[in-house]
Amino acid sequence: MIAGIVRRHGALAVLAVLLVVGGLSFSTFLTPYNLSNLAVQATFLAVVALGMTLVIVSGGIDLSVGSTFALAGVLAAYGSRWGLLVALLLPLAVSALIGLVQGALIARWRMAPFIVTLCGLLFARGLLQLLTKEGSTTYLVPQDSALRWLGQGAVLVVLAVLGYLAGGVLLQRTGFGMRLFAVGGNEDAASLMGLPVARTKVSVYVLSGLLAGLAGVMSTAQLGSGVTVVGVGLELNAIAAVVIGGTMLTGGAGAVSGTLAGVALLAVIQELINQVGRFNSSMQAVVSGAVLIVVVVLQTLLSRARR
Amino acid sequence: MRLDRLNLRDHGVYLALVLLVLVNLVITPNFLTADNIRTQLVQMVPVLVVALGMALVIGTEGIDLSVGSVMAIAAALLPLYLGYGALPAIGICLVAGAAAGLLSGSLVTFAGVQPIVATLALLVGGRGLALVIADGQLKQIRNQQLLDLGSGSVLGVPLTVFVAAVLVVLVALLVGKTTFGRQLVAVGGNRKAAEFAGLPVRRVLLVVYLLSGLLAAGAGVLATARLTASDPSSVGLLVELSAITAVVVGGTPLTGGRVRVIGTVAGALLMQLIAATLIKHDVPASVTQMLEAVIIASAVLLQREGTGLRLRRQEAR
Amino acid sequence: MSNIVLEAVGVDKHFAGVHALRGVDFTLRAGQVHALVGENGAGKSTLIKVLTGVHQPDGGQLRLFGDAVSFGSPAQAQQAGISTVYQEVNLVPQLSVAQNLFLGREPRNRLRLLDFAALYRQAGQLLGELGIPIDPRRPLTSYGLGVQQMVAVARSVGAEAKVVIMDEPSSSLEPREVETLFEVIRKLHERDVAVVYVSHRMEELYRICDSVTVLRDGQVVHSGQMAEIGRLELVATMLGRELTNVRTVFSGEHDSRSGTALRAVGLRRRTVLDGVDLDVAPGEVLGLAGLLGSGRTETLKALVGLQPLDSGEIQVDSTTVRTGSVSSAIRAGLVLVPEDRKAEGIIPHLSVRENIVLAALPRLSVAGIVSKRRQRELVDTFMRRLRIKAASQEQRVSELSGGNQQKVMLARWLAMSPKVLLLDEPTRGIDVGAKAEVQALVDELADQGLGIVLVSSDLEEVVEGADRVVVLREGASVAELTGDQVSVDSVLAVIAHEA
Amino acid sequence: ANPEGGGSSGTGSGGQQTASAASGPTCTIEQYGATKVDFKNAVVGFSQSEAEANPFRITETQSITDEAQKQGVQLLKRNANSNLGQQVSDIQGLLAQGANLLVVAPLNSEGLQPALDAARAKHVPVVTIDRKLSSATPCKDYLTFIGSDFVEQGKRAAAQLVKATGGTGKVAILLGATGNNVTTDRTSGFKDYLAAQGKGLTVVAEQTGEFTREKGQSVTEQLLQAHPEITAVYAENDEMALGAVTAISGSGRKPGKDVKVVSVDGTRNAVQGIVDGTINGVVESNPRFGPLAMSTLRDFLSGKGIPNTVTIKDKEYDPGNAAAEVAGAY
Ligand SMILES: Nc1ncnc2c1ncn2[C@@H]1O[C@H](COP(=O)(O)OP(=O)(O)OP(=O)(O)O)[C@@H](O)[C@H]1O
Ligand SMILES: Nc1ncnc2c1ncn2[C@@H]1O[C@H](COP(=O)(O)OP(=O)(O)OP(=O)(O)O)[C@@H](O)[C@H]1O
Ligand SMILES: [Mg+2]
Ligand SMILES: [Mg+2]
Repeated sequence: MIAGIVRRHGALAVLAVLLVVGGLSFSTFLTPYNLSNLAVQATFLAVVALGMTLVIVSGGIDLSVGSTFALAGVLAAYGSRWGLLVALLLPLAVSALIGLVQGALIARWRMAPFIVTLCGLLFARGLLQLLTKEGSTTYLVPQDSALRWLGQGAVLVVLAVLGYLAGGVLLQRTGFGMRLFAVGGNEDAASLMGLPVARTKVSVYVLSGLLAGLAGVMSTAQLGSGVTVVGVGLELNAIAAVVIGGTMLTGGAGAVSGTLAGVALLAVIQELINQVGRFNSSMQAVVSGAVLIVVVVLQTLLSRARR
Repeated sequence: MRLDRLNLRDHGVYLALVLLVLVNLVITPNFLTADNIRTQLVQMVPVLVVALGMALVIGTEGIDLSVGSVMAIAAALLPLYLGYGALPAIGICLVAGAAAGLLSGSLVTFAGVQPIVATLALLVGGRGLALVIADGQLKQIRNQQLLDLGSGSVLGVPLTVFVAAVLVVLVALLVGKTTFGRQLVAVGGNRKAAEFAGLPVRRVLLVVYLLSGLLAAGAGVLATARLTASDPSSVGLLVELSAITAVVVGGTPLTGGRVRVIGTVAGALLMQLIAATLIKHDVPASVTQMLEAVIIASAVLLQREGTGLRLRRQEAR
Repeated sequence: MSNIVLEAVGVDKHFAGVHALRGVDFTLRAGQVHALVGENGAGKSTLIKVLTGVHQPDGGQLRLFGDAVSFGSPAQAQQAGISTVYQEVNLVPQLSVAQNLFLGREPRNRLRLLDFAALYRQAGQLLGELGIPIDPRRPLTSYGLGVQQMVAVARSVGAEAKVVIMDEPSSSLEPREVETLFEVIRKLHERDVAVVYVSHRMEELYRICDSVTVLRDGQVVHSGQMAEIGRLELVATMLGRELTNVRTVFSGEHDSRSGTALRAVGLRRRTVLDGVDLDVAPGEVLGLAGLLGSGRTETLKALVGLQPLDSGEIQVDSTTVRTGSVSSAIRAGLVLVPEDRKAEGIIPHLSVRENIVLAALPRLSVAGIVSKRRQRELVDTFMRRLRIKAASQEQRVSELSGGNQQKVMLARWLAMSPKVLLLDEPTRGIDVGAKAEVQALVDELADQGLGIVLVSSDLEEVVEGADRVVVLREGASVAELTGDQVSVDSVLAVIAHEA
Repeated sequence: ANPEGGGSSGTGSGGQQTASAASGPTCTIEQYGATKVDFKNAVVGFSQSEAEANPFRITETQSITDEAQKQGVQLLKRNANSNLGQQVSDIQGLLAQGANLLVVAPLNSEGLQPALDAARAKHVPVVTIDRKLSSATPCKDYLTFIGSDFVEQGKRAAAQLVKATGGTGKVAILLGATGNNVTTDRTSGFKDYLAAQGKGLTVVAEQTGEFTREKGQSVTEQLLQAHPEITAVYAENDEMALGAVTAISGSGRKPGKDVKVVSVDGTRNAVQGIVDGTINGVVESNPRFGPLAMSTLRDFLSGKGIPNTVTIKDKEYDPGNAAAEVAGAY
C-alpha cells in the first residue's frame, strides 16, 4: 500500500520539479494556452495508457493498442457518414472484438501476451491498410457530423478525466480490480482460490482494446479525418507512461493515478525539449532517451528506498 | 534428444517450417535453386544474429528492445574508422555494442529498472545517437575488405552466412555446455532461488545484455557490409520485434528459464520464408501483415504449454 | 454413521510417465476428520487436486451428496462447497492479508463497491477468532511462511464450506499455531463440516483425526477408523515395510570435536535482528528455537549473506567471512537449505539433475565447460543416497512430490561438501520414512565433522536432533540450553517466558 | 520517410527552386484576414514532419534555416518525428511561443485541421510545403502550398523508363512507404502514363521498399528470383533504386543495361549512378524550399496576392545531362 503511494508520488515529484524548472526557464511554457494544448494532446495517450495499466496489473502486456487506435480512428471516420452512433459503435465494436480474440488466445489457449498482441499489432495495421486501399484513401468526417463536436479540446479532456476516475474506482474499489491484482500477483493462486482467471484476463484485454479504440475515435473527432499513419509506436509510449507511473511489469501492483502522472511527465519532457529548441531531431532523440533513463532510474530507486 | 521429450512443444516450429517449404515447392517458381536458398540465408543473417543475443536475454526473463538502435550505432561508427582498416573498425563497433549492452545490463541489474523500459530508453536514444554520429547521413562503403565480407563467399557459402553459422554454434555451446549457460537458465527459471544457490546473478545478467549488444553490433556490421552503405536511419528498424518473434516461435518462452538456440534459427528462417513467399507472390502489404500475424500465431499455438496449472515464475524481488 | 458428503470411486490419474492414482476409492462423511496419509509421492496431493477440480481424472467418478459431479476448475468445486488449503502456500503475496482472506467474496457497500472498512473489520475478527495477531492491512509478503500458512487456513475456514481439505497445513507451524489449527478443526467438526487432513506428523493425526486412508504408489492400501490402527502399524502400512526397519528419531548425542566450525557475534540488522550470537563446533548439531517470526530464518539468511548486516561478524573455521556476500559464504563452506523451497529453492523448469548440480557447477567444469558425465555421476550418488524418487535424472523437478523436492534441495548443498550446514525446516513436508532418512543423514553428517544448525517448527525434532539449543526472541539470542536442559518442556518454558 | 529518403553526400549548393508560372485565384492579406506584421520583426515557426535523417529533410530544414538567417527573421523549429499528434501539438506550441508566420511541412495530407484552426484563431498565415493538404482550402485553412506535383513526377519517371526500354518489357515497382500520399501519387502518375503511352511495358510486381535502401535491395532480390523476366525497375525514391542496383548486380545482371532503373528524387548518389551507367533516369524532387517560402510570406505581408498553389519546376536527370548536373544535386 505505502509502497504504492510512494511509487505514484515518484512520477509526480519529478513532474513538479520539471514544471517549476520549465516555468522559470521559459516564459511561454506555463501559459494557460500552452498547458491546455498539452493537456488536449496528451488525452489520447492517456486513454490508451489507462487500458495498458489494467493489462499490466493483470500480469500481461498489450502491444496492439497503437494499431487498434489507428484502425478505430479510420473506422470512426468511415462510419461517420451514417451518423454519430455508427461512428462510435463500429470502431468500438471492432476494437473490443480484437481485444476479445487476443484475450481468448491468451487466457484460454495460454499463449504469451507479448506474441499474441504483437500479432494483433500486425493484423490490425494490415486490416487498416486493406480498408484504406494500402493507405491511399482517407475517410473524412462530414463537416456537420456530431463527431466533430466530440473533438473539441474540452470534451476530450473531460472524457479522459472521467475515464481515469472510472478506472481508479474499477481498480481500487471493485471485485474485478481485486481479481486483476490477484491474477497479476499469482495466477496459480488466483486460480486455486477459485477466481475466474480466464474471464478476468479476457475482460482486461477487451477493456484495453475498447480504450484504445475510444482514443482512436477521439483522435478522429479532433482531426476531422481517419488518418492512417497515426498510432505507430504508441504502445511503447503507453508502456513507458505506465512504468514511469510506478506500475510493475511483473503484475500485481499499480495504480491509474501513477499512469496519469507518467503521461503528463512524457508530454512535459517533450515540450521542454521543444522549448529549448536547440536540438535537431537526432539530438532530441538522444536527449529523450537520456531523460527517460534518468526518470525511470529515479523512480525505481525512489520506490525501492522507501519501501 | 530423448524420445519422451519429442513432442510438439519443441517441434512446432520445424513442422511449420516444413509445411512452408512444401507449399513453396508447389507454388513458387525457382524456389529450390541454389541462388534462392542463398538469398534467403543471406537476408536472414542480421535478424538471426540479433535473435541469438535476444534468446539469451529472454532466457533470463528479460527483453532487449535496444538491438535495432545498437545496430544503427555500429553502422554509424563503421565508416568513421575504416581508415584504420576493416578489422579495427569492426572491433570499435563491437566494443560500442558491448558498451551499449553493458549500459542496459547495469540499468537492469544495479538500478533495478525493468528490462523493457531500460532498453526502450536505449531504443529511443540509441538511434538518435547513431544519427548524431553520422550527422544524419548515409555513407557509401568503399573499403574492399568490408565489401567482400558483404558479398563474398567460400565454396558457395556467402561469408555472412558463414559468420552467422559460427555464431550459432558458439551460442549453442555457450548455452548447452558451459557453466554460464546453465546459470543463465537458472536465473531465468527462478531468480530468487538462483540467488539462494549462490549464483552470480548480477554478473550473469550483465554478461547476457553485454552479449546481446555485442551480437547486435555484429549484425549492424554484417548488414552494412551487405548493403554497401552505412545507413543509420533505417538499419535495424523494428529488428527487435522480428528477433523476439523468431526466438519465441523457436520455442524459448518469454517467461525465461529455457533457451532454444536451434529453435531460434528455425524461427528466424520461418520468418524469412514467410516474408519471401509473400513478396514473391506480390501480396500487397496489408494482406502480408495480416497473414504474418496469422502464421506467427499458429506457429506459437502449436507449441504452447499444455493445459492444467502452469508453474509460474516467482516474483522477481 | 453419518451421511456421505464426498466420494471418489475408482479414480485414475496419469501424468507423463507417472501413474499417480490407480483406482482410488475415497469416502468422506459429514463431521468426520479424515486423515489422508502416505509417503512422499504417494498421490495425496494429486487426489486432493482431483477432488477440487484442479486436475481432471482420467477414470472413475466423483460424487457429492450422492450425485455424480465433475469439477472443471477449482472455482466450481468451491461453489459446490469444497474449500481447500493447498500444499504449497497459494496466496497473492503483494495483496494485503485481508484481501487474501476475502478475495472473491469481498464485502460490498450499497454501490456494489468494495467496503474496505468492513473488509478490515471482518478480517481482524476472523484472525482474532483464530488467534493470529497480525495486521490485516499489511501485505502478505511482509510475513513469514508460517503466518502465510495460517492465513490460508483462515481463508478456507471463512468460506461457508461443507468440506474443508487441508494439504499439510501444519508443516511450518509452531506448537502454539498447531493448537490454534486444531481448535479450528474442532469447531468445523462441531458444525458437521467434513475435514480432510494431510500431515506427516503422526502425533497430530492421532490427536484430531477419527478416520484414515493410506495411499501407497497411487493405490489405497488401508482405510478405516483411526482408533483401530496403531502408530507403528500405520507407518509400516504407509511405507510397505516391516516395522523393525522403521526408525523415526535421531540417534541423539553426537561427539562434537573441539574448535569452532562457525562463530557468529552480534548480528544486527535494522528491525529484524537485534544481536544474535552463535557458535557451532565441528560435529555438533545446534538447534535454533523461537516463536514464529522470532528471527530464525533471518539469522540463517544473514549467515549465508542473503541479508546485508548492519553489524556483526561471522567466522568459519576461524576465518572471517565477508557478510552480505553469498559467494564468500559458499566459498567458506557455509550453506543454507532454505525453508520456502518453491520460491527460494527449486528452479521449476530445470531437471532434477540440473537442480542438484546448480551450486556445484563451477567445480564440475573445466574452463567453464561442464562435464555431463561428472554431473551424472554426482547426481546418481545423491539420488541413491537420499532415495530421491524420480522417473529419471532428467525429470522436471516441478513434477516431483514435495518431499522429493526437499531432498533435491538437500542434495544440492551436500554436493558442495560444506563445512557448516544450515537447515531451515529440513523435514518440512517430508514423510516419516524420508524424515528418518534425513534425520539419519544429519546424524551422519555431524559424525563426519560438519557443524549443523537446525531450525524446525517441529520442536521435538529440534530437541531430539540437537546437542544444544539457542533460543531467539525478537531477533536476539536470549538463552542457551545444554545437556539435560534440552527437552521440549524446558525449551517451551524459555520461549513462553516472553509471553 | 518522406517525401523520402535520399542519397548521401551533404546538401549540394546548387539547384534553387523556381516556381512555374502561376495562374488562377490568388490570396491577399485582407482576404485571408491575417494580422499585419513587419516581415523583418516577424517570428517564423517551422514545423518539420520527419526526422532530419535523409538528404531531403536535411536539405529542406537547412534551406529554411539559412534563408531565415539571410532575411534576418527569427525562426522557431520543431520536428514531429513522424508522429501526427506531435505535429498538431508542435504547431500549437509554436503559436504558444509567439510565432506569427508559419511554414509547415505536413506529415500527412489530412489531419492537421486542429492545428490550422489554432493558427487561424490567432490570425497567423500558414504556408505548407512539400506535401499538399487534400481537403483543406487554400486562403481559408492555409495560405498556399509550395511543392512538387508528385503525380507529375510519376509520369515523368514513366516517360524516362519508356525511353530507356524502348517501350517494351516487364517492370517491377518499388513502392514507397504505405499510407503515404507521395507513394500513392507517384504510383498513379506512373501507371497512368504507361496506360496511355507505354502499353508495351507491363507491371509484374509492386512491393513496398519503404523508401529505404535495405528494403529496396532485399525486395528486388526476391523479385528477380521469382520473376527472372524483369527488365525494368521503377523505384519511387533514389534510395530504393540504389538498393535495387546492388541487388541487380548481385544477381549477375547489369543494372542500367539488362535491367533498366529509374527513380525520383535527384540525390547526388543517384545522379552519379546515371553517370556510372547503373541508373537510367532520375526525376528531381527539389527540397530547397527556403527562398521560395520566405519570399512568398514577404510578398503576402506586403499586400501582394499569393496564388493558391505554387508548383515548383523539378529538373530531370538523364544520361545526357547527368555528368554536368551531378555537382548541383543534393
Ligand atoms: N503435474 C505433474 N506432472 C507429472 N507428474 C506429477 C505431477 N504432479 C504430481 N506428479 C507425480 O505424481 C505422483 C504423486 O504426487 P503427489 O504430489 O500427489 O504426492 P504426495 O502424496 O502429495 O507427496 P508429498 O507428501 O511429498 O506431498 C508423484 O510421483 C509425482 O511425481
Ligand atoms: N505475529 C507474528 N508472527 C509471525 N511473524 C511475524 C509476526 N509479526 C511479524 N512477523 C514477521 O515475520 C517475519 C518472519 O521472520 P523469520 O522468518 O525470520 O522468523 P522465523 O522465526 O524463522 O519464523 P518462521 O517460522 O515464520 O520462519 C519477521 O520478519 C517478522 O517481522
Ligand atoms: Mg503433497
Ligand atoms: Mg522460518
